[in-house]
Amino acid sequence: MIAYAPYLILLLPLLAAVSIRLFLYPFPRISITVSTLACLGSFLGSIGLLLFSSSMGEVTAPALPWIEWAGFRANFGILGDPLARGMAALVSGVAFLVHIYSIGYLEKEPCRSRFFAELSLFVFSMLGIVLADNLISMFIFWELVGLSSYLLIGFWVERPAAGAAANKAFLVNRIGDFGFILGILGAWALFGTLSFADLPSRVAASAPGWAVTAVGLGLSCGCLGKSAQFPLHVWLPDSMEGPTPVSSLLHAATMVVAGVYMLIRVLPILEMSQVTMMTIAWIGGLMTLLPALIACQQNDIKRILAYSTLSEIAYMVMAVGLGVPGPAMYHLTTHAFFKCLLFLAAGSVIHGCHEEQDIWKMGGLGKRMPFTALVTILGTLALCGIPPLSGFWSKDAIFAATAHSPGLAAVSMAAGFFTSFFMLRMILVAFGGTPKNDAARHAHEGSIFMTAPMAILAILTILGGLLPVETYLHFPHTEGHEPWTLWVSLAVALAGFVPAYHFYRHATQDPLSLPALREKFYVDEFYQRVFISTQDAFARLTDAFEGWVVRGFLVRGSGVVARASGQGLRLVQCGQVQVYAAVFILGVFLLIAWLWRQGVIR
Amino acid sequence: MSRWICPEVLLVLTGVILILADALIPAGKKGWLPRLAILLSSVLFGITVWQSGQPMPEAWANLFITDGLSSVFKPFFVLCLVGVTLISVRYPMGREETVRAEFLALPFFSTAGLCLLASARDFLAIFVALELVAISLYLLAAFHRTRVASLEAGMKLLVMGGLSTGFLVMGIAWLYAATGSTEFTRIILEQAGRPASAGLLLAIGLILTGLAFKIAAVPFHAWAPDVYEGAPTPITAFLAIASKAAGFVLLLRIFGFGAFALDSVGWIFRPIFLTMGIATVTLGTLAALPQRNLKRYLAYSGIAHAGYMLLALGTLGESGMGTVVGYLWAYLLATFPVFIFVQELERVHGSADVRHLDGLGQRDPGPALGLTLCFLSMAGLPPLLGFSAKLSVFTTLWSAGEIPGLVVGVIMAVVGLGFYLVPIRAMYWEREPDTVPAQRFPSFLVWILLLAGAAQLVLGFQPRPLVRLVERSLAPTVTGIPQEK
Amino acid sequence: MNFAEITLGHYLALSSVLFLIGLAGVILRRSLLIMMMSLELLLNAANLALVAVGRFQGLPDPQVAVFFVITVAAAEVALGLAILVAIFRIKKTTAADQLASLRF
Amino acid sequence: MEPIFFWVLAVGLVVSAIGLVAFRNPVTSAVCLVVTLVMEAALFVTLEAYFLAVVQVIVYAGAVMVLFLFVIMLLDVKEEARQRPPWAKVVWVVAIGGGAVFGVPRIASLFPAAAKTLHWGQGKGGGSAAELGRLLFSSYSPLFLATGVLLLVATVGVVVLCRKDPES
Amino acid sequence: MNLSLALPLLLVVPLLGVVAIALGSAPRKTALWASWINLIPGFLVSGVVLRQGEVLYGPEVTNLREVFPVQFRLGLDGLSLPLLWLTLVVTVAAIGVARADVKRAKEYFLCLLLVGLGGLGAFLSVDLFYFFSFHEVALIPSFLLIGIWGQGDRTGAAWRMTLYLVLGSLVLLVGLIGLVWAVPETARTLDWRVLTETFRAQPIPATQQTWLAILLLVGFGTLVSLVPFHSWAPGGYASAPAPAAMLHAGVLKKFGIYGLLRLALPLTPLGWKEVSWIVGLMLAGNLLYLGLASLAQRDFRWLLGFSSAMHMGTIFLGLIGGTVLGLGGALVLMVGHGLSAALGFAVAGEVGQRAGTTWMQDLGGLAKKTPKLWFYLMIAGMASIGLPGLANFAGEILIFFGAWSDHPFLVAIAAWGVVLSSVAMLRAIRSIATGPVSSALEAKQTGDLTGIREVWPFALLTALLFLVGLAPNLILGPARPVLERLLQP
Repeated sequence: MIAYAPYLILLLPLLAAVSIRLFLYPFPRISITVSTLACLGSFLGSIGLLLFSSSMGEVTAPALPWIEWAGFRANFGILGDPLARGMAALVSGVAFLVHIYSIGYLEKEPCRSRFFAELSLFVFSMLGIVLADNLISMFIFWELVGLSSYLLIGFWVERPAAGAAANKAFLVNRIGDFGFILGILGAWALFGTLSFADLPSRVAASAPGWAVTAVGLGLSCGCLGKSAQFPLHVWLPDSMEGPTPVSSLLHAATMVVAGVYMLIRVLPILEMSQVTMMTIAWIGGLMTLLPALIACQQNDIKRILAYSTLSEIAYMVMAVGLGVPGPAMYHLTTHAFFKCLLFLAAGSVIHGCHEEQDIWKMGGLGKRMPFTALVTILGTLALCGIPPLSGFWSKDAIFAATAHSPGLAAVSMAAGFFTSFFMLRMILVAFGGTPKNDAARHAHEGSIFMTAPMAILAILTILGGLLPVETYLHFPHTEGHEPWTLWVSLAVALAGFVPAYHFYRHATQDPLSLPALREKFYVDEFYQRVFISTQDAFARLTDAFEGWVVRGFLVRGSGVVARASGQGLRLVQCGQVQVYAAVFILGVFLLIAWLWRQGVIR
Repeated sequence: MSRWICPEVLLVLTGVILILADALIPAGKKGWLPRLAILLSSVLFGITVWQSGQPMPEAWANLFITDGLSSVFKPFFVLCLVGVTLISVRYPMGREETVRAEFLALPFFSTAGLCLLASARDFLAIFVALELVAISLYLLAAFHRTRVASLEAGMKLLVMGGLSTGFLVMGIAWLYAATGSTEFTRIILEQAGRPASAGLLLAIGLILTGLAFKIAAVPFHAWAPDVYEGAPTPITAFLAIASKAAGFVLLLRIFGFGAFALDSVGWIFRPIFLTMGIATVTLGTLAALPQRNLKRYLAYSGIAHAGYMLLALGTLGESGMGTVVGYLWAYLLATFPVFIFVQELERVHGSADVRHLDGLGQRDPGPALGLTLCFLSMAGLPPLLGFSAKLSVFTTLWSAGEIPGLVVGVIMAVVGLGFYLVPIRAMYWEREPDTVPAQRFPSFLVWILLLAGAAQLVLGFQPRPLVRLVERSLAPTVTGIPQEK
Repeated sequence: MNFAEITLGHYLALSSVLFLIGLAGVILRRSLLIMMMSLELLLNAANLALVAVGRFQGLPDPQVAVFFVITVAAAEVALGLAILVAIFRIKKTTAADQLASLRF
Repeated sequence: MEPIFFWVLAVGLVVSAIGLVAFRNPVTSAVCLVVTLVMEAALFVTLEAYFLAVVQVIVYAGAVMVLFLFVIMLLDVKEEARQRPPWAKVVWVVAIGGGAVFGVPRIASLFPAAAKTLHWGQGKGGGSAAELGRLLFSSYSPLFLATGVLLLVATVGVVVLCRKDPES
Repeated sequence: MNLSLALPLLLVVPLLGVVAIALGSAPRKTALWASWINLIPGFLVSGVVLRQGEVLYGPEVTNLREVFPVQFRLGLDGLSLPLLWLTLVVTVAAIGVARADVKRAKEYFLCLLLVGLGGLGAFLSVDLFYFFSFHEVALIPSFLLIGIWGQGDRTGAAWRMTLYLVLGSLVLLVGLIGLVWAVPETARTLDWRVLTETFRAQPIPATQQTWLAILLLVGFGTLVSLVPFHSWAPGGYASAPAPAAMLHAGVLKKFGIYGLLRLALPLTPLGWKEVSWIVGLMLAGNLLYLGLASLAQRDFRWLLGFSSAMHMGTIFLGLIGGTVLGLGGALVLMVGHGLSAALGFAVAGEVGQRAGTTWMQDLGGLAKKTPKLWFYLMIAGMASIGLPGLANFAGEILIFFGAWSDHPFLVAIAAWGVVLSSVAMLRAIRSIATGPVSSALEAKQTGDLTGIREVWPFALLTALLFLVGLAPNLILGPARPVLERLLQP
């Protein structure tokens, strides 16, 4: 029985979600307590797992049966390797902090129960992804994460924009999952197993070929969707319609990096094909730059952070593509801390400014919300990779990996420049200067529930670089730093601050206007025009065909024809007995003619 | 002597008794007459069932035979008679009330003719018996002489019947020319082992038209809708069921067991039957679609049913024969109750327009249910009796490899459901019941229709009794082998 | 065509011609009376064939058949005329095309 | 002699039959029918069916025709109005005529016995009342009975249909 | 006690309900009692099946030389067991959803019970005659249900559906006749168990198998609304009153697939292989054509109708996969689809009741106004788009894995179909549930589902969706021997 104990990590949030949904719905306080405690339990469990198993080796729990039938196994087991354990601790830890933060952030929301139920569901699903020991199970939780993300983005049900964003998030993810499931099927067909434990040996046994490439690309589609990489990145900025804790937890710290986590899990397959690896690396490389550019012209504080998130995840993806999962995980961890911190800070700002998200309507917040300003600056520095904050160490590890591919190095470092630029822009506009309106003038810090998590995260942001992530995860240690990447990247990052300071020191409105960037390179419009409109046009065409041709013409038509021929046949029945007689005689003649034609009468 | 107690004789005697009774019973007590008729017909039905394996008088043996087929169909015809009598007593005669006795008596004569037909084994006997039936029916169709429709129906039936009689007689004449005989066994003996002569085939063709007229097969069907509509409803029922069945019994006997069961003849006529079947099914079904008058509607429905039976018959195999027998019984059980209802509808509303069914489902759920089951059975929907009938038509066609017939049969069964659903729709959802004037139907109707519906269900769910009947009809001669003349 | 030797075929042909004329009468004439007369013609044509066949085949049976046919024909005519009279009482006409209230 | 009889009668029959169909006056038609029936009786004589010839004259030419004429007089049936346009009728006449021209000559070839020739007196009899009667009352007795019922029905029918309206 | 007697009892109980209603007892209460009580024999026979693998009732096949070898015989095995339960549960839920104050309540509940009865009989019959007949029993009640209590173009929909289904049934009938007549006359039988054995020992010639398979495919395919024989389905469901749509989309439609599993696969294996490319084309049509068409729907009922018909494509994929995995998936998906479609139509019915319309542009704000209903809407929607944890996902994943090796492209299409159906369903949920409360919903002043009295049918279906989704082995376990036998050459 004790062997099943690791499942408690997973099941506590689920139980919380279910019990809130079924029983505790009308009692927000109890709901919140249950949910938060469940998350705490998960966190403690994960930590326990982390500590316990680091001394005891890998922990695996007996599999829970789902389908084990006719040679097909899709059971759920817990994978106890360091990667999973570390990731579980990270996820539950951040989630716990966000829970705490949410208590303060949503104190006036009447539907708090639902929020926390959905949050618990998310924690459950996310931990499921992390702990799953095979691809099917991972896919299951992958989908559930998609669902919880959908629910949380659309939490404010009465806001049309929230609904649209939620749909977009779910659908784009589904498109990614389309590739993912095909990849899983392909992997199953090629290697005969879906278990992460068996995968390396099975993969090594099979010869690489186009099939392996296809499988690898298919699997990475899942990552493109969930981690919002090009071309499926469009949903993430929109998902900022959700409450800020959600953005912070799902769309910055944990969920979106699930793609990276998954890539690392299936790395044995990806590594078999150079094409796959290069594709992933370049998608990542380009995606470091593009969002950074876009973010330079955004005005919504959360969107700026969202684009920055895109960019940062792209670093991780690129690292995986370059075959260095260690730095990717390292950056994933530190990013979780500082990006979560940044989002929470942004939430604090928004909360303080009464749901105002436009940085140009804020201003002067540095004085009114000094703590928030402080942590924001800390987070920014970490994000930009300024030593000695955590971001510096992890980013540096990734840059080091690009040393051998100058192209990737160039784009990713350029991205660093723009990251510094837009982050400073945000800080200067939002926190510097003078308040632009009443809300900003009366801004104030949130309750202890909000500040405490931020404080904890700030500490982690500062010290996170010291975590021995790569060592702990048993990734092969990357070779010694190539100094040039270190210095160049640092220089570029610092250089980014200069123009930002120049342009936005005293700006009350944006001195730069670059429509292409403001409009996100028109990707959304492109999709809308090309794919969605086409699809809808086809849909309407199909429906019209179905309605007019199939139902209207063919089906109703055959009815009409039958009826009309009935009417026609009735005309013979004119009531004239002579006509009847004529028909009769005609019949006799026909009969005789038939016999004659048959040759029986000559 | 006991052989003379056969249905034919008793039927004629009963008819005469009824006419005489009308003359003898004093004017004030005429009310007994209908009850007497019902009683006598029911007793006759009992006797027929009881007598149904018994041979006929010796002197008749050259012309008439007693075998499985006749023993199954004589009760059929007498059962029809019982039904007709039952509704005849309620037929509104208006000023013609004084001749109610004749109206009741004439079907007895007609039924006697039908019973003779069921046994006939000689074309001359067929001719005479057929004319006995036909002449009674001309008269009965025109019986309600104050209604032009009735007279018109009688006249049309007479003209078309006369025409078909002409062909029949011509056919018989040519049959004499071709074979020298009209007796089935002799024709078979004469023709066995050699190809059929052209004259024989032509003669058969002409005789066939005479019979096709009886069953209202396309293109000899044109009279049916008009006559069915105009004739008094009991007579319509008689025409639609008994007279049609007689035609099929003759076809069965002639092409199935008797004179032309020879391959040399049968296989030439097989495509004719099938083509005629296809045409009949198609026309009957399609032309029924726009009908609003229930009697006409039933006429077309009857034509369609005749088509299905022709298709089964056209395969000229044992299973085809059995199918026709079973189908006829199923048709009787499903159609007769509807005719009973139609007459009550006419009594209440003055016409048989399908509009009068509006809202019936709520006003009178019992009859509506029974009627629905009967209509659906006619449509051939499982688990009702009609399904078994259609099923065996289809199986027959399949096992005979007659794919065109099968395809048309299937399609027309679908279209057919389309028109059988018309009255059902009218009963249940056409108009809201409160907008329809409340009219009560007599309570006996409820029971009859419910019983009929239950019969459809029970026999459909377990068609074994019908299968037994079919097996019996296919059995070889019950008494004696037909003797040489 | 052999004019000198009268065969059964001649009689049959003659009866067929009469039969066809009868058919024409049924189709072409609008008077119900004439239609009925034409029907009689049909039966008579058949009778002629029957009698001829009986003689040439040496059979007595066809003559019996003719006997029955005549009887039936008489009954039919009687009934037909009765119906006609009844119709005439109401409609004051014997034209077939006036008698088309039942249709379609 | 027989061919002459036959041809004369045949032509007469056809002509009078056409007359029956063609004349517009019902009385003329009826007269034509009488002529036809009588000529047919004469043909019966050439076919040695003497009894039937008599029956034909008595029953048909006598009873039935009287019935027809009686009804014609009773109803005072007028000449049939010409139909306009008569094309439909023309079509039918052509069709039936064509059928006759095409089909009738083939009749003889249909029956093996059709080419048989018999001279006067070679018939096997059967024309006599006695022989017919014997057959009617032995082999065909049930049919004879049935015919009786048939006539009963017809009688009842005529009475029912043509009786006086009780109320008028 | 002989537990096989419980089999006919399954049919007798609803029949008694019908009689009782006809004789005048309170319609809804009686129907509800009958459908609940019917679970008891359901449990009994399930126990037998789980223990013995099979339960049979009725005479052994005798008198094979009869003209018409019909035998009333019922049977239940691992394959029909899930469908039996699907029928029982959906019937309960449908009657639970039906309102007592509907007009002409007597006929209404009578028809509902009859539809359920037809489904039960069809799944239980071993004799082809009854197998076919019972399915048709449901036809006329459905016709009336749509015609009398339907909405929209109810008349057209009723006619279309009825005639279409009859056409399909008759084609099917011809196929069945062909099957039975392929047996030599001395051994002729209508018992499909015997037929299976006979044909295993002595297969039908290959070309004949192909023709029979085509007939069965067209016949059953029409009943399952396989493209291009589908056009009765969306409109029929859209116009039907909610309980009827639940029963029809949830239960009766499964008859076609059940029939193919029972007859086409084991009796005409070569023919089925031969036609499987046609099936592939057709199911691609279901997935893509109907999937696209469902995107363009503006009425929620129509959307449900289209998407319900669309998902049949995935089930067919399991059938042509040729692996026991695919068949198992098809079975699970049949159940899952049955439950989710029933839930969907139930929700649509409630929405229609409350808002007076199901036009999606007129709706909105359901989540705010009636959160419980929204919850079940989400469950139904998520189940139908294959969210893990719910039954449909288990079926789909099995089908995908089962069919992947033979038909990777079709699997890709099916997977894309999942995307398409997600688009349609999420759009629908968005416009129904989110945004400001619409005037239609506001004006009616109607509340959420109140109390257990209204919630239980929804909760029941939801619970089962979860149960099957989380433990598909409940279905797969007993079915495995049966399915494996189907695929044995």
